[in-house]
Amino acid sequence: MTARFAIEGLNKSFAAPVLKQVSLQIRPGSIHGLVGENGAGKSTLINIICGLLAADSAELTLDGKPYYPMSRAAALAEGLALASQELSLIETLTVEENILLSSLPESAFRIDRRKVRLQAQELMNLVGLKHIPPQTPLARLRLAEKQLVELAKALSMPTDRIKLLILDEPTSALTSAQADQIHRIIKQRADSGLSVIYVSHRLDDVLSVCDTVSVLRDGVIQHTAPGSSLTSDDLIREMSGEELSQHNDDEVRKIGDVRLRVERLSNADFPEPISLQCHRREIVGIAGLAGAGRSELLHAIYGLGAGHQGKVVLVEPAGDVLIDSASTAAKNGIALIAEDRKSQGIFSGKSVSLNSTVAGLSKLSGNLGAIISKREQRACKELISRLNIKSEGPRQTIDRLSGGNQQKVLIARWLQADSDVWLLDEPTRGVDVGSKLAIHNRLRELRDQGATMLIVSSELEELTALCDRILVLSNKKAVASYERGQWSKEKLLAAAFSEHKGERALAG
Amino acid sequence: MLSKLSLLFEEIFIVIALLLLILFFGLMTENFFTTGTLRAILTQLPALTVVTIGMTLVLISGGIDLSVGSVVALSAGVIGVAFTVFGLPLPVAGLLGILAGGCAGLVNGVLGSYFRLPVFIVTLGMLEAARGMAYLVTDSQTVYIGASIQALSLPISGIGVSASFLISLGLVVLAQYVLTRTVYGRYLIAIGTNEQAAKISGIRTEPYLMWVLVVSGLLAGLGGLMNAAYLAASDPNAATGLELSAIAAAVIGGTSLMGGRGSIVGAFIGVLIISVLQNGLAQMGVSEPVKRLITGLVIILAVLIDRWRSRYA
Amino acid sequence: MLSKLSLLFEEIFIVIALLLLILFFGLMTENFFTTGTLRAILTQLPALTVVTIGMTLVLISGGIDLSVGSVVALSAGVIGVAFTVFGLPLPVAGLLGILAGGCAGLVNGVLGSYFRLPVFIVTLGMLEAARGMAYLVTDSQTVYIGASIQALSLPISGIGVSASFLISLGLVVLAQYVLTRTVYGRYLIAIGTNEQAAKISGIRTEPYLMWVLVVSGLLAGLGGLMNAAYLAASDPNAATGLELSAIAAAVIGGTSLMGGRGSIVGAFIGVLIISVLQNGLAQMGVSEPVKRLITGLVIILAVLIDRWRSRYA
Amino acid sequence: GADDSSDSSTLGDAAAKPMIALVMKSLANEFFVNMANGAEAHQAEHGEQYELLVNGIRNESDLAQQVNLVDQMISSGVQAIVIAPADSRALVPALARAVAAGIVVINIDNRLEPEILEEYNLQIPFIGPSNREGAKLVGDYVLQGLDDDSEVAILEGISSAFNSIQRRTGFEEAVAQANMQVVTLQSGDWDQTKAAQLTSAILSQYPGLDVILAANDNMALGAASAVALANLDHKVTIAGFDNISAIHPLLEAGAVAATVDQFGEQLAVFGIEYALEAVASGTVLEDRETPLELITAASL
Ligand SMILES: Nc1ncnc2c1ncn2[C@@H]1O[C@H](COP(=O)(O)OP(=O)(O)OP(=O)(O)O)[C@@H](O)[C@H]1O
Ligand SMILES: Nc1ncnc2c1ncn2[C@@H]1O[C@H](COP(=O)(O)OP(=O)(O)OP(=O)(O)O)[C@@H](O)[C@H]1O
Ligand SMILES: [Mg+2]
Ligand SMILES: [Mg+2]
Repeated sequence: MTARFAIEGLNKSFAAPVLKQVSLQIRPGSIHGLVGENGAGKSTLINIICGLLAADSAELTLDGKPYYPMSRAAALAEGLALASQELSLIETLTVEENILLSSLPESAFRIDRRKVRLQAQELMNLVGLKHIPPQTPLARLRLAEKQLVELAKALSMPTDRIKLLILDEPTSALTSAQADQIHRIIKQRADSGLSVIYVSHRLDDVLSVCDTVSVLRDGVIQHTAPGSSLTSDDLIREMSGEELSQHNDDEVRKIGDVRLRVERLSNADFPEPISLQCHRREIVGIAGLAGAGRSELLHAIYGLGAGHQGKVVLVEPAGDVLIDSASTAAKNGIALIAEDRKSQGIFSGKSVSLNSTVAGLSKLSGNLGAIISKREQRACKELISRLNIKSEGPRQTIDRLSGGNQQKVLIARWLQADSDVWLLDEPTRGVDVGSKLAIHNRLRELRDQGATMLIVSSELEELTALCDRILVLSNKKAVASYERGQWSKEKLLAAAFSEHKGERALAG
Repeated sequence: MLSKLSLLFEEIFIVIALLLLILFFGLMTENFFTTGTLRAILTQLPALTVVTIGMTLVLISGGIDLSVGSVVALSAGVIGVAFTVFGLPLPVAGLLGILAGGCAGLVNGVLGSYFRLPVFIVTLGMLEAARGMAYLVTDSQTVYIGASIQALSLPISGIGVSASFLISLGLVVLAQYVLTRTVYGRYLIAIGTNEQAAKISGIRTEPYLMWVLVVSGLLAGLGGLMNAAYLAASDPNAATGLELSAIAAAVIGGTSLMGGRGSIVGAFIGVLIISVLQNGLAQMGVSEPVKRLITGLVIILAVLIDRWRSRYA
Repeated sequence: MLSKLSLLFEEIFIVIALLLLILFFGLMTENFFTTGTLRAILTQLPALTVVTIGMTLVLISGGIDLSVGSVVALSAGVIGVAFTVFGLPLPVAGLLGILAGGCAGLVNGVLGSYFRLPVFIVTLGMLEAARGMAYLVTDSQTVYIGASIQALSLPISGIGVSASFLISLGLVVLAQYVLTRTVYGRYLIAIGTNEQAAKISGIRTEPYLMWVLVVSGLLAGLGGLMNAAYLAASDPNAATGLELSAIAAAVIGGTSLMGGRGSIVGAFIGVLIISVLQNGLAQMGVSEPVKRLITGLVIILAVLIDRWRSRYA
Repeated sequence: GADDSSDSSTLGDAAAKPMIALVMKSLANEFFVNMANGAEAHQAEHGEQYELLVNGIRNESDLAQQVNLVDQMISSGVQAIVIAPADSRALVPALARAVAAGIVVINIDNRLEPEILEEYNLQIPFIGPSNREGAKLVGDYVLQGLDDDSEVAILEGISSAFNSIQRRTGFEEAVAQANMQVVTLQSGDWDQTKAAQLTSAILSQYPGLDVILAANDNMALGAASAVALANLDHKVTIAGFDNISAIHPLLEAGAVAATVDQFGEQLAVFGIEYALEAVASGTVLEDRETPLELITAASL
């Protein structure tokens, strides 16, 4: 069978080579998985295919004809649909406009609003966004919803024009139920002849969805094989070149004294007051469906936003400290890693060094706030090696790091600030399996040194692997709390659904 | 229906600001509520209006155009000289003036879009260069054109408003339509909000970023024609500082300087606020220092009122 | 060591632009390479330099300060009146002027930071209001202060440069140090790059955004003192349009209008370019139109040359 | 304000007490401020005879704004407009509208171009000094007794402004008559700082410069400060124009040699008195030239 799309001998270097002699064949109707560690070059490869970057050398063929896209617009015209890792959405436009942006239906010089609504609504129903009015401004959506909009956007191209659908980590912010729905759609499309490239760090998903999987390591294709012949251990071995063992601490551990007290905290979005206590050497997980209010709870605890009632108290040996703003929180050793890395995390265009030290600068400065650059350099280098951040060094701009490595920089930022209360919102979103385990181990280490943690994650496995206790939020209410050993996946899910009447679309 | 109501609501606070201002002057001066005042405001509006339309579009695309004032003068100068020195018929002279504005816009656009120079600086350079050219073509003298060109500025009998005013109103409607109802408008907003995301969505951003500056140049050229029609002369010093008035009008009307957000109708209301303010202050006859103080306060108050919009809408 | 070299490299293209400009004027005029020229440039630099320092800091924080020109005039007016009408000693009068600038900056800062109004508009309002106040305090008249204040502008014997110049140079070094080597500077850069991320990193953004405008106001106040010292008089019409020169100098020197990026040393080189340009054109004695054209071209060329930096550095 | 409006709510009252509009150039400029002050003082004394509305433009070169002002004055129903036009041509059509509306128009300070007045078939009396003669007067005074090979620089105002052209011409006539050379002529935009910067540059290009003729006192002040800072070994003679108060200390100290007074305060008053007469009599009056006086240290 001839390939729908083929790459032969593709090379690309930035400062250093990123892709080396990459060759790939994608058959019609095949879902081709692409996995690899953070920074392996997956997104770079995809950007080249989509006309966003130029390769140094390559032979690309689409349906047997040479294909060299000069721009994204040219690639689009050839039928290459993309759901980008870094979301290509426009905050000031509505959901429907975003979905159909590349091909807004027109009649007589104007946008045909009725058609837009019909087409968008259909796609939104498909991806599980039925509950959102199509005219909602995109800025009002949560990250997970945005990711679904990005998917709907990629699927908006008419079936007769679309030749290749490329999905770069399309489910990284979704719950597993949402992800399953997406996978069903993709399989359906593939059955009717569409070719798909699917990039993800969720290896089980890759194995269950893809018929062929390629592993990229350091810019080289290590291995291409049918999905059914592989296990996730095989993939991990190929990706990292070594064995990894997931370790689940099953025993119930002894936790320390109370460290953080949340007392009847509520705000406008959060009418039901929530109370909560976290201890030293404890990891508390927060589970819930998309939109359950998990991110908002973390933000409220951290003192962000306005109109809060109730209080958040940090228990210190010297006396309680009231947390009423983000800066008091940070000053007293609380860390927040927000969910949306791009808009709330990184300082784009700035060095890894600035990004990793900005929260802990006082430790690097002497009198009158003067920064001692030797200390700064040393601290940054240490962080890079401690977290195994793949970069050219402290002076590289953070935008040029792969997504997963940017996430590590954010963790480094708070490590450097010596935080001991950690509020983590999807801390391993877009992080490869190896790094994820490394981050988990890092978090356990911190916990053993006495840190307190609150972790929001859409992956129940991540919570069950790490947490001592899991709190379940449902529709902005705390509905249940389970200690290690008491929980089961069924119980957690049932609790998560308990307050969401009639919103089953979210679960699929 | 609902979307139209909410659109009205978006502008409501700024309309309230305008009404308050009118009320204030009505109380403070004797002859504010006369047709004379209305007429004075209507004849002076068009030039600022068309320039502000261009400015608003540029701001929405994420840029800025500091050169509009000088381009108005250049265009007026070209028209004056083409008519009086070269003896070309007025319509041809007018077209040449508009085209001169378009050329200035083209240079801005090419440098800002394809050469990727910061638009602020490119148009700042053009602010100087176009003014220099305006002096050159007019030999630094006011060129008297004559009553014939004033036809554009004089009320058309039966309608009661001038051709200039009708044209500028038509352009407001057209630009608002293009912005809200056509693909070009949506793309402009998309590019202004997040150029990278727009690129990933397959929009070729360069042509849009170039064209929006060309359009601003053309509209400034038209502004020059209207200015010349108003004065019956072309003044090489005309419209100094006009860029700040146009930006103020746009921002008062809800346009964001960060790009991606804006409304032509809002900007037009901003123009009305500025005109009413100028007229009212002149009729009150307060001293220059007080005029300055009040103008500053009103500008700040207008955005303060507008702030409520984002809070309650 | 390496980091210092690369810092130099960052500015190298803009230094080349400056040298080319000097070379050009050296070839075009007879007496450009004389101590007289150097002296002329050095006496007129300080006011623009201190104002540009403030502007650069504000731009780095993601804001803009359009009021600096009017604030310079206000401060000069306060100094002139305090000295001549109220008979206060010059140091006290000078301090009052600087404080007047600080107050204007405080109003800008509070409205822009705590009330979250767009800084562009707030400072545009202040541009009008401060000019109005400058007219009020001076009664719209030029106030002659006398030779005593010129001491600040006269070369100190033995050193050969004026106190004004030394102060402005010292402030360049200080501001560059604060920006690159202290926590405050780092925070300013962080806030200008991504305010939301800065907040989450535990930085209180409001005080920084307020203070940077206060500093800009104080520096504009100092600029007023220097302007008065230069003229031996305070002119309520002084420094009209200075904001654009200051922004141009900052941007030529590599500061981004989008916030988060900038260099004080670069901005100072920008100031040098503007001063050399003005002085050279005056020495050539070309006509006003040609002056404008050349100024526009040089501004655009300077950023064009600077563009190579991002390509090759 | 509230009382006034109830007072003049009937047309009869308003007609009994005419409203006169004084339309100026920049009210931020001392010369025009004085003019306005003179007018206001006059009105305060003769409050029973007329009401006064004073307006100026922000920026001396902003013609459109002044045209606007004229239109606004027409709409506020004034009986007479006394105007110092920012441009001698461009204001004519607007003033024609005023005349057509039955308003008496008096031209002060800057003469409207007769050709264009004719085209509009208008007769607008002009009251004011001759800027050209004033410039010649001060030029003659400062150049007398200097060597023939003296180098002269002229700082003009905004090059397209009528006054600036007139004064420049007067200066040039004086220089030609004294058989000297204008080495450079540049525009300082009426601005003090700009004039100082220009002067510094001119002095380094022409270190032997002897005379600076500045088209207004602000620029003369700027030139004087630049000369003081330039550390020269010879004297530079400076002339100004307008006789603003800040120039007096410099005249006394000899840093500025002379300036010209055009009696700006009375200029507007003359205009207003003419206007009142014309409103009362309904006839159009003749032009009239007002006096000029050379001011030197001796005459202070
Ligand atoms: N514009 C750029 N300039 C320099 N280096 C870059 C640039 N873009 C990417 N890189 C580098 O190329 C490598 C591959 O990055 P890429 O984004 O393709 O990784 P990825 O496989 O998608 O990782 P992730 O799973 O984290 O998304 C990384 O080391 C990254 O630092
Ligand atoms: N209606 C809304 N309009 C605007 N922003 C919203 C809205 N709802 C939620 N958000 C924002 O979206 C973010 C996430 O919301 P929330 O906490 O409800 O979701 P979550 O439980 O964390 O689920 P997810 O897994 O989707 O993040 C928060 O920062 C919140 O402020
Ligand atoms: Mg990637
Ligand atoms: Mg969340």
